[in-house]
Amino acid sequence: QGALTVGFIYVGPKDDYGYNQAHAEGAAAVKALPGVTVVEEENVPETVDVQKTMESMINLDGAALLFPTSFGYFDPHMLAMAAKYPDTQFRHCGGLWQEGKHPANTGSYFGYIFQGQYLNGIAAGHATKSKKIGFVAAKPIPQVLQNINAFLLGARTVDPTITCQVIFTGEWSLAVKEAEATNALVDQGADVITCHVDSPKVVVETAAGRGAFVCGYHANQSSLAPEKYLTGAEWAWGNVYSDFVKRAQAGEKLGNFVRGGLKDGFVKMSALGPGVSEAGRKAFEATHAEMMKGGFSVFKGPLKDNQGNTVVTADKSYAEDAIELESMNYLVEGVVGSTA
Amino acid sequence: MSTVRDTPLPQAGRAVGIDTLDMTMRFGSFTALDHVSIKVPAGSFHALLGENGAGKSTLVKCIMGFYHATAGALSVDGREVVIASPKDAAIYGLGMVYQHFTFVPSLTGAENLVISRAEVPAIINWAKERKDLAAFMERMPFTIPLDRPVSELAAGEKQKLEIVKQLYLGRSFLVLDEPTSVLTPAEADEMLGLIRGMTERGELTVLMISHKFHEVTKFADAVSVLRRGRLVGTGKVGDLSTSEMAAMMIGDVKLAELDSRVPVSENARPVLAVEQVKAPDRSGLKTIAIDNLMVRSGEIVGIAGISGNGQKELTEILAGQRPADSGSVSVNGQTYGATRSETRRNNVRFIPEEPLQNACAPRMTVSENLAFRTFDLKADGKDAIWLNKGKMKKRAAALISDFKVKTASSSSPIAALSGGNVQRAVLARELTGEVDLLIVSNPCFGLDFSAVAEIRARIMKARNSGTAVLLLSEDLDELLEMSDRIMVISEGRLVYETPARAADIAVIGAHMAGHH
Amino acid sequence: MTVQANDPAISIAENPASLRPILEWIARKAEPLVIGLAAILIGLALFSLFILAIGKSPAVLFQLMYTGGFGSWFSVQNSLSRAAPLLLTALCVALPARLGLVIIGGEGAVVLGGVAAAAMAMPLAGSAPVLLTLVLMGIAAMVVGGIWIGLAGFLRHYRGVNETISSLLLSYIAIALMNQFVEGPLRDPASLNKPSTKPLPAEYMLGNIPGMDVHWGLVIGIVACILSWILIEVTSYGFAARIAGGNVRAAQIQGLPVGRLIAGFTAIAGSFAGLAGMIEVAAVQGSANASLAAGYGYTGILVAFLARHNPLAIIPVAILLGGIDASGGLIQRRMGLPDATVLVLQGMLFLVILFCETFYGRFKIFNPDLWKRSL
Amino acid sequence: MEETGIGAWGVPLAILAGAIRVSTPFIFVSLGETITERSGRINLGLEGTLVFGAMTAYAVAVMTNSPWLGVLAAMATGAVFGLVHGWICKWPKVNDIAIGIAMMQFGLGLAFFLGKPFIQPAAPHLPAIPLGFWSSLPQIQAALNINVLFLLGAALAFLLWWAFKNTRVGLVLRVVGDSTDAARAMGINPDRVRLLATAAGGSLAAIGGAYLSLYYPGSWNEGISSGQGLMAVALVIFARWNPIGCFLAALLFGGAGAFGPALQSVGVTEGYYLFYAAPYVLTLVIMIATSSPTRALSGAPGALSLTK
Ligand SMILES: Nc1ncnc2c1ncn2[C@@H]1O[C@H](COP(=O)(O)OP(=O)(O)OP(=O)(O)O)[C@@H](O)[C@H]1O
Ligand SMILES: Nc1ncnc2c1ncn2[C@@H]1O[C@H](COP(=O)(O)OP(=O)(O)OP(=O)(O)O)[C@@H](O)[C@H]1O
Ligand SMILES: [Mg+2]
Ligand SMILES: [Mg+2]
Repeated sequence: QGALTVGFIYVGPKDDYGYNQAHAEGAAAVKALPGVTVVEEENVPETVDVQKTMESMINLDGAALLFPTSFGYFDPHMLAMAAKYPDTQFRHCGGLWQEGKHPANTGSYFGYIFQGQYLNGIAAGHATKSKKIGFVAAKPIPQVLQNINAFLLGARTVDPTITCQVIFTGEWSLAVKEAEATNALVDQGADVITCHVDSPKVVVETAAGRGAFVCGYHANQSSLAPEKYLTGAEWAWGNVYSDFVKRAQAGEKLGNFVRGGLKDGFVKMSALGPGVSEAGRKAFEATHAEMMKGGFSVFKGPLKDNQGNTVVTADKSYAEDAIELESMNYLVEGVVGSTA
Repeated sequence: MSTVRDTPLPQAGRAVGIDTLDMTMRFGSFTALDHVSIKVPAGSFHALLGENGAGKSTLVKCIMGFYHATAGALSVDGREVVIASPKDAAIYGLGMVYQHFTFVPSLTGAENLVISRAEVPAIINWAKERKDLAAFMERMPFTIPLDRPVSELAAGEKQKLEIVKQLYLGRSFLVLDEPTSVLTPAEADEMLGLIRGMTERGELTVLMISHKFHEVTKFADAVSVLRRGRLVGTGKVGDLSTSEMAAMMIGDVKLAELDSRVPVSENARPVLAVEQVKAPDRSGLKTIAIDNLMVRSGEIVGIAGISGNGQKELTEILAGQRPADSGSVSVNGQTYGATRSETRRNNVRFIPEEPLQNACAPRMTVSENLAFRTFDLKADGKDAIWLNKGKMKKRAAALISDFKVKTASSSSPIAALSGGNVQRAVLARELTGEVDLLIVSNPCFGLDFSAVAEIRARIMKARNSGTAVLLLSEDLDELLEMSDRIMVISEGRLVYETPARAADIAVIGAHMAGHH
Repeated sequence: MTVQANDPAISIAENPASLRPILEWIARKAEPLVIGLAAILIGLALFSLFILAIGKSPAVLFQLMYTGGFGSWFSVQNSLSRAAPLLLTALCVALPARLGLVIIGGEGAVVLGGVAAAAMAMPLAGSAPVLLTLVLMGIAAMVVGGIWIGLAGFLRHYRGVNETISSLLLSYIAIALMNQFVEGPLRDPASLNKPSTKPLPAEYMLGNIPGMDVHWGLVIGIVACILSWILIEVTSYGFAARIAGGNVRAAQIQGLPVGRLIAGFTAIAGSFAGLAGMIEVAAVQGSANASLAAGYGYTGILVAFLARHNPLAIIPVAILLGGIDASGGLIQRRMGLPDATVLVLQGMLFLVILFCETFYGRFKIFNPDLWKRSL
Repeated sequence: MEETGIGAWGVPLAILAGAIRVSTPFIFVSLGETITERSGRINLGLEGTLVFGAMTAYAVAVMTNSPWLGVLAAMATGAVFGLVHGWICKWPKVNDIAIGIAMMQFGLGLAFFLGKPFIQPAAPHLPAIPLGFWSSLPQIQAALNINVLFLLGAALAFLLWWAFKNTRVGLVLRVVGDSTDAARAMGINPDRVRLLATAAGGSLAAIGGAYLSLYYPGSWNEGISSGQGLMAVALVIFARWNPIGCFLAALLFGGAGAFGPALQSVGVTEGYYLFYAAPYVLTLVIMIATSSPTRALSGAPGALSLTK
């Protein structure tokens, strides 16, 4: 097995209890592999800095495989470096790679984490008394909208009158505003909260502090609120990265468009917390088992958005890998909030 | 306090005397004081005379413990003492009123007084302090509002407050550094008279630095004269004439003489005309209203007034620093907004008071400061885009020698110059070339009489060659000497006008004080 | 000493009089250099202590810093790339500072400049000539950036609003506006998960300097610094501004248009920051998006203060900062130190450099007068 | 469906609750900066002190299990930062604004560096006083669940306001801040007073940080502060160096900050970025309305380099 240097680049601190930590834990798994040197750099902004970081890893550290993990690293930064260093392999987290459009030494990987949010929603639907659940979101982009919608759809399998209030903070990491958003949701009666921001720690702690249940995201936050943590949608990047690296060491061709969900071990669920009722546990486990088979459709018709327009006709249903989901631009009926 | 006290504390309200013995002070290689021995007996009113830079301030600073004399001794009431700091001086009852105000502008008079005490309680009981202060002020010769921030007081009030402060602190020996330069003659006489009364009653000893002979002859018992750091004469006031004192101060130097006054011609053209101008004052509460002010070519119009009555605002309006709400200012018959082109077209020049703060950029060099009027002009009078540093230097060198500005080099920062030399430099800048209108404010504040004579001569010369001069001054003597007409400003209005020749000081003083 | 003035052989070498201006000049210029370098050395020494205290080797660290910042052609280019935007954002602080204003909101002009450039490119890219498009983008960015910071100057002079706060507030407002624009009216519908404006076609991008892997922004920045220096030091407009900066009252008495100078200088300053935003769009990002708010405006404040608001000094200071930044990654990777190590180093270095201001004028040897007299 | 929300009433309530929750760091930093600026110094680096205080408080609370020890430790480190700033700035020709910016960088760097091991562990939080016990509405109970530090901050604002007028220390501080020469003439050592005032300012700013990490939002990570320290320094000028003004400005700013999330929670979601800019716009508008080009800033300490 050939020696291989792998570079990981994070947009925030490696230990943010969230997005970057999930990747750093994946990198840690790679470190344990024989013959691999891992180089990491954190807090790299999505500017010329990340280009130079990649280049520096290639030139000065001899990295042959790079994982720029932030969504904004792809275009133009990683593409520019890939064109300049055709012998280096670049794999980007976010699912943007397109055959024919992007160079062959690049690729992307992503996971269907909305499956996890759907399961979060099932746990939430069983736990809510007010029939109102809340979502703290960073920005109204497709990946976030998928999660919000999946969360509510999961909850509505329990009770179709449940509504989900969403608050956008506008930034990926903004502690005080996330706490304010959580408080505002609880004040409006939401009693189960989840989120999609880079570091869910603040949301989890604030919600639990106000007596609401929480569902985690990105990483396992159960230790922050042992009583109130229902479950959580976690990344399992260790599997993904190890797989890439092993292939590279073996001289095999790396996948250019790698995606997976629960079934593929890209995503996993936190262990259920004490707040989950017996009925909730059953429903959760049943759906989880369905999903592990693959082909489960979270989004299926008929589905209306919250403006009353039909967004999925009755004859359609999308499995987790449906490409249509990647450009989601609506909030489903029952979500209180708007995409602009 | 660890200092061993070898004299008993003086009682408040009982004068102490001091002697200096061979006091010498060197700054590096420069000797500012050279074996100066003077004697100020308890209860006397002693005047200290000397040119700018003679060492007067240095001497009193050594006495007060600001400077540590290189050699020499000081005794208080006949006993030798060591004064290491102004705090020590206070212990012996020595106090000083500075040439510049030492109040904290944003604090009220009462706060200023209380905080300057040696012992201030950790928590101040204002009810009690106010009562004590009221009782104290009963005994004082002046009334001053104590609950307004000092910044709102007029200069005269501040000066009185400085003296009140020293008395409040129980001083038995007071140094006054040019104490009357901001007061009206009547105020000055009143204040010095009251202080004189205190010395006569044996409550206080006074050492006064002054440039005004009439004050010295009227109030002091004895004088000492310094020249270039040496004591050149001392004696009873009655034994010395003014001219003897002047001779001691400056030696044989000839004073610049005023040109004889060319009469203002009947049909001299008006240069400056201010009509019906209204503007808010600095506090924004009062209004300045100038109904009609006209200065003709070849004439000096003096504006008399106690400081704080709108002089500053008037100059600000003329300098374009304060927008007027209504009315018009015109120069040479055209509306004048103090823009650079208007200033240049009409040859308007400005010498504000405190020129370092108001007319110079302190950290720029002398040569740059001298170029403020001309840096953007080419030799042919067109606008220059590029600076010509060589020309700037050359011109500075010429002006420096022309106006006898003392400076190490033309590239030292102007802030390094002494007050008189800054004044000269500004004069050099503003009086060079053709001048139609000159606006001057307190041009001789704090300067000695030879410098004063020279500056006044320059202004008079400009007048005689046809410049219209508006002279704002707090020094009535100056106005009477220089002006053709005098107007009095009081509470933001011009309330009185008189030809200078026929002026009655008492009437002017009454109008300045607002009794009209 | 007798000098035979007629003998051409003993001119410069023998005649001290002709050496004088040179020595004077050297003494004047040496002071900032010597003090600056000494400060950097002291700062590095302090940082070594810190590194020793956490049990790592300063020698290794400095070796890496050299390698990462300046040790190879690649590293030099890396440093220069990072320095490029700082040149312009530092000018946004330095120019108003010469008028006595403390502007800390350059970030706002950067992001709005970027948005304006991207908006300007939308109708043009693809149809209009490349150069024209780029020029118009630059102008749009400079106008918007100029208005933004000029507003702070305007408010300062005509409303008496403190420019430090107003520029800071304006920068937060600008970032909000930028987000609103790129997620709202200017959003390219194809930019799914990272809301952006429509990307510039590749041929419209501001390319690299020939022979280097550094974009043209560096040249633009250096030219802007030189122009600013000329503006301040050798034009009468700059001289007028220095008078106003030295004493507003004195300037008013001279009839100088202080308000126009303040508004004008802040506007020029802002237009440089706006141009930095345009370069970020045209040379790096290809579109306007949230990454425009990368902190260049804030780092520019430090660069300007370290350069003592001298536009020419901004160039080396920005490159030094770029170098430290560039080496930061290598330190993280090789020594396992967190990203914050570089922040600590920068903080220490800046503190010492700024502290060493106090030594100006303290050493006789730098006093030109000494050289005047002693020879 | 059980109705537990309070509908549109939530907006004013959220603004009130937000004002109380969010304002505390602003209160402490701005009061600290008021003390420093009233002495004639400006410390622009309190953002760094705040973040370092947040880290120290959290770390000490984790290690000792006592949040109050955390607060004390933060105060101590804040004072040290202030002393460093004050000591450097007492040297001639050193620019206090620039030093502040460098101290900000240094404080942030050191906090992030030393704070790495404390991101994961959970620290005990500071206690709150349930002043909303009288209400049956959980929203009101939550809004009036007030942290002790907020109350201390409010008390401190009034205490400082009183002390500036009625104590020796207060007067000395004002003397030094207004006129260095006058202070020297009174035998006060201005540098020492400024040193202590900067230290006091730093230690208060660090309390603001402790509130962030130990109460609200109550965790330690590198993004814990979003510029509160810098903004609070700006608020001091807005409040015209008046401690009570600082308190009110902090409340206003905190309340305005809660406006955006509160509006979204009742379904007003268009243009949320613009709502989030509300505190800044509001502050700017008030500044423009209350400033004047012909009047000096009332209350500005005369020796302050920012207002010259
Ligand atoms: N602390 C100081 N250090 C160095 N030089 C000083 C200091 N204080 C004053 N000087 C110098 O002493 C000189 C006298 O200053 P000052 O303003 O007292 O002058 P002056 O004696 O009043 O002269 P003038 O007649 O011009 O008003 C100036 O040249 C000034 O540069
Ligand atoms: N701190 C200082 N360092 C160097 N020289 C000084 C200093 N203070 C005063 N001098 C010099 O000592 C001389 C005496 O100055 P001093 O201020 O005592 O004059 P003065 O008689 O009070 O003048 P004025 O009438 O202008 O107040 C001046 O030439 C001045 O340059
Ligand atoms: Mg003098
Ligand atoms: Mg004197």
